[in-house]
Amino acid sequence: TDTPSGRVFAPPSVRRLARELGVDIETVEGTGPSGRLTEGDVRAAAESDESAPAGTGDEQPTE
Amino acid sequence: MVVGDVTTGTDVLVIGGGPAGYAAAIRAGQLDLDVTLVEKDAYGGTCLNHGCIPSKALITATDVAHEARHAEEMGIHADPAVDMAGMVDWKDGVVDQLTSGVEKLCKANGVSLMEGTAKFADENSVRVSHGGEGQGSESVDFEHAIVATGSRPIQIPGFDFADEPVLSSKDALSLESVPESLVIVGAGYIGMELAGVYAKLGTDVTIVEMLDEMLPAYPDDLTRPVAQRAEELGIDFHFGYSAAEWQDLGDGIRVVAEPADAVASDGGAEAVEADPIELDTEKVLVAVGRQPVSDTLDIEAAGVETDDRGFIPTDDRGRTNVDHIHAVGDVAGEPMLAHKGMYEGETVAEVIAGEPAAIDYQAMPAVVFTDPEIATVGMTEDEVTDAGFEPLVGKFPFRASGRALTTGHADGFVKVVADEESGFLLGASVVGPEASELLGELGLAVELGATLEDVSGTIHAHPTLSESVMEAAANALDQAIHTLNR
Amino acid sequence: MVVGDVTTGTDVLVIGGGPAGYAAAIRAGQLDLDVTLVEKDAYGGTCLNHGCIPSKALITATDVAHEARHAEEMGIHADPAVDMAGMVDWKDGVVDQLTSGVEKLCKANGVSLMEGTAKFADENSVRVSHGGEGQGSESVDFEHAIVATGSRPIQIPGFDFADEPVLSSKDALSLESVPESLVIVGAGYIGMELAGVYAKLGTDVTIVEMLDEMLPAYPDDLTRPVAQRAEELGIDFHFGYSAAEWQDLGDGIRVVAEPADAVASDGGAEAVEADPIELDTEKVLVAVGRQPVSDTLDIEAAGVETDDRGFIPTDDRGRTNVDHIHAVGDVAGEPMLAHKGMYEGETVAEVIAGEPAAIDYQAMPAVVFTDPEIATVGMTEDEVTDAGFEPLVGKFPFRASGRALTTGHADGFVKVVADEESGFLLGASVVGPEASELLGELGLAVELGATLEDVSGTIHAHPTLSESVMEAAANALDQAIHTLNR
Ligand SMILES: Cc1cc2nc3c(=O)[nH]c(=O)nc-3n(C[C@H](O)[C@H](O)[C@H](O)COP(=O)(O)OP(=O)(O)OC[C@H]3O[C@@H](n4cnc5c(N)ncnc54)[C@H](O)[C@@H]3O)c2cc1C
Ligand SMILES: Cc1cc2nc3c(=O)[nH]c(=O)nc-3n(C[C@H](O)[C@H](O)[C@H](O)COP(=O)(O)OP(=O)(O)OC[C@H]3O[C@@H](n4cnc5c(N)ncnc54)[C@H](O)[C@@H]3O)c2cc1C
Repeated sequence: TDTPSGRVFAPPSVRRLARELGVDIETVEGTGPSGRLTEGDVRAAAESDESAPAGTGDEQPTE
Repeated sequence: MVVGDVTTGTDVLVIGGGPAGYAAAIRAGQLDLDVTLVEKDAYGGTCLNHGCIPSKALITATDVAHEARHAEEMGIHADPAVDMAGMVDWKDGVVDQLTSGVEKLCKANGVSLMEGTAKFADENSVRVSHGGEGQGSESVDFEHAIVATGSRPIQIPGFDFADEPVLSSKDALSLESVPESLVIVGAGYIGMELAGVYAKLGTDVTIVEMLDEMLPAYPDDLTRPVAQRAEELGIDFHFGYSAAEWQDLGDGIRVVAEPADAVASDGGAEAVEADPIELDTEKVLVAVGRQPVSDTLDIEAAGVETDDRGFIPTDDRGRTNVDHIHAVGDVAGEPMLAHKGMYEGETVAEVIAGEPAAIDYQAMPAVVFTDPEIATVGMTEDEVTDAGFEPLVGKFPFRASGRALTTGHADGFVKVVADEESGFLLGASVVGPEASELLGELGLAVELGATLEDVSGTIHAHPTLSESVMEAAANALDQAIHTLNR
Repeated sequence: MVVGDVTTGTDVLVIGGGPAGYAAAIRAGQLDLDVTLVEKDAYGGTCLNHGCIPSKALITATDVAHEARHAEEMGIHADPAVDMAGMVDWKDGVVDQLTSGVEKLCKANGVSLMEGTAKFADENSVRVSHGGEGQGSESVDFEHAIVATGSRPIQIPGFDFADEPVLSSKDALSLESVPESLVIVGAGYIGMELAGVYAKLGTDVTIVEMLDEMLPAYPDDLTRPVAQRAEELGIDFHFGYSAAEWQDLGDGIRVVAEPADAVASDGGAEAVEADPIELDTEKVLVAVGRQPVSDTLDIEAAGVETDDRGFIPTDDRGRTNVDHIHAVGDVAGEPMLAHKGMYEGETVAEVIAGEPAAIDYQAMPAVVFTDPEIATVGMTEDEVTDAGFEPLVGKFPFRASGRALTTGHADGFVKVVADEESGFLLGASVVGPEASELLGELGLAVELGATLEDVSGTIHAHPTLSESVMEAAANALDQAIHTLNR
């Protein structure tokens, strides 16, 4: 979030979970080493209103 | 579902059975999609048949002979004889094993295989014409298509691959005898890899390159050990020249190269005002790059757009401008590398199956299998700066690695670049022994968002080259044990 | 601070200049501690002088010759001659380069070097006697001591390393000519590594092992490819026998081995009620294990306790029962591996400097440099179960790896074990080409708490052996592309 380039440091499993839960990882504060995003951070964000507006859990392409 | 006797239907149609296409098809099959893969030529595509695999087979085999021939220092005295036809046979055996493996894996994962050339009829069907006369054609309707038609070598004016002395990379991987001399046009990775193979086989190799350095995609510190080895191998270079034509001399050919405009015009290079050069040789290999195969499948009929170089632009779900038609692999753009294609293929299959997948990676590795190998992943130091980070660099030279010394190969180094503030590893490069394999750990570190401390604090087995990864990270933190910290 | 002319003082005294000791000293120097390293013999210890490095040098060099000799399949015909003295010279050169490097690194990091044998006088001083007659001795006072005296090969009754035909591993790394025949007592990693070297040099190798299998520390699936290669190399095994004595035959020796009680008594092995065997051979190498060097430094004088095997027990800060005396490396216990010693050495230096360091790792790697190599890290499947996790296993055979096939070495596999619920990677093992290097990534993954998805979702360069790591992780998730999922 705070990185100069806006890059978020999170492993693939966490980034995928964020897509699954409809969480925009750029808005989440990481609690891992040096601010790395964890699975817990994403789950917590999904439960809080501002980062996971209801009904946006579906990140699938429109067919 | 068969509609009529000449129309087949499939949920997912994959066009092209190279790494990108077969990975897409296999993953689609695993996800229980109804998937059909059309391939016009050979399963495994360029990579398995005329690219990655055959080139690495020849590189490794020639190295076995070369190593033994140059091991006097180690007390080993050998004068290996290489039977080129035998080597190529062995290489073909490896390729066959892998391509038949791909076919089996496709079937085992429920992929329907169809041989033939696909052309779009409209945005929901292709016409597949089967090879050979009178074998006819059929229509295939699809819900989703994945275009994975790959790339082909670029031809340059004056050099026609149909002419016997003019080799494409594909031809150069299947010669029956070792040429006495070889001119290679292009000092990119394919040209440089093959230059090493033939120089080690005893061919007199001369490289003509338009730009003023080899492997222009890579920084100087990485190419320097390769340039030095090339010199030891007796490879000659003519930078700043472009090959113009060839002449038949009866007993061999003459390649004529002109000073390259690109270089001459900036006034700085050796070639300014220079005369053309004439290089007498047995064969000439043209390896100046590859272009996407998007012009032979009537893609306009489906309304899919290509860019001015012929690549098919896609978004982070691998979708073209037509939502249900995806493109993956070489045809979808740079970097034209097999693993990039496989990753895209798998991802797109997941996207089609409705999984939360996206083309979303931090770490794209690339390897040049020269001697020594060059391997890079993530950002370069400059990219780190451009992205607004403060770069923190760590380096470990292989001459300080016990393992490297025990192999007789201690050129090169491991270099890591991190963000100074957070310590996150952003990129890494390696030139030296097993660079290609060391990249595995470095890629994982960048992808996971590992910090320098994570890498330097992980115990690495002794004696291994992989300790150099740990030491490079430690060096950035002024904590390396086996090299001086600045 | 020099107290009088025969007493020196130092904040940190390191006894022993092997990997554990020199790593401790260098890190202590980096942390601005006043540090003195005492070494009685050669910097670099066992590892650099008589262990890791010379063994790997001979393994790699003999492989260069062996590979070339057996590459007909690849179209390469060679009959390399090996000049053993030349090979040993080269190996000695590698060792010299590294040991003098260690000396330089110590100095550059501010470590005071002292040559001599240290013995504790009390819990705050040692007496260091300098080698050679009349060179005297001196007292060194210390605030903290780090014992890093390493280990030595175990002798067995009837076999005295002082006798010329009886070799220790150290002797076996410096022979002047290739023995015609060699009996090796012990099929542990040192015996098996050297068996490979000599078998490839043409020696007739016979192994006598008390237990009923080779490399008893490793599970069968990992040793099977090694057993098979050993058979191809013509190595003979006698399991369930222990070497009892040797007789001089004038022209060679006879080694007598008796059925091993351990095996005979459980009633299950071939050796029950068997007669002794007699093996006529040129030399015998005894490689039955190593024991800590804790009995020659008057450690009792400092009040430091050892266990019944002679190891010095330590806590997670590397402290012995005497708080300001630490022990690291082989003398501090299993696993007796160089990287474990270096890690402990560095950690203890940090502890002494007041850093928040501890001996606290998830992933301890181990490598056996046999043909093919075996490499393990983290937990085994059984350990995962015992720890209360539900193991989820993924495997990828090298015969499905394109890169492995292009090297002609496709035996073995990569295996990963994860916790089924969380997906966290808990351990991994590899047997096959470059197993030692692939371990780098696997170790990082376990240490960082990476999940199967993280590893399988990281792009790996094609074609590399490291793709097998990714595929093994994917296989556990039923998502491997290049091997069948269960
Ligand atoms: C000499 C050489 C060495 C290389 N070495 C490496 C390396 O070490 N590592 C690496 O990552 N990359 C390497 N590459 C690049 C690599 O081969 C490509 O990136 C890779 O093959 C791209 O995969 P793809 O599936 O996109 O396309 P391709 O492998 O090109 O496959 C495309 C397939 O589509 C088929 N096809 C095309 N049009 C149609 C149609 N209309 N109907 C049906 N089928 C069709 C073709 O027959 C082909 O089989 C190398 C390339 C060369 C030439
Ligand atoms: C053939 C062989 C192959 C091996 N291969 C590997 C391998 O591939 N990988 C691996 O990890 N490990 C390997 N090992 C094991 C490895 O060598 C040891 O684990 C490692 O050397 C232990 O390091 P250390 O510093 O604890 O002790 P050592 O290396 O044994 O060093 C101890 C030092 O202390 C000195 N010393 C002892 N007493 C005194 C005293 N009183 N005063 C002053 N100095 C003293 C000794 O002279 C010696 O230099 C191998 C061992 C052998 C024998």
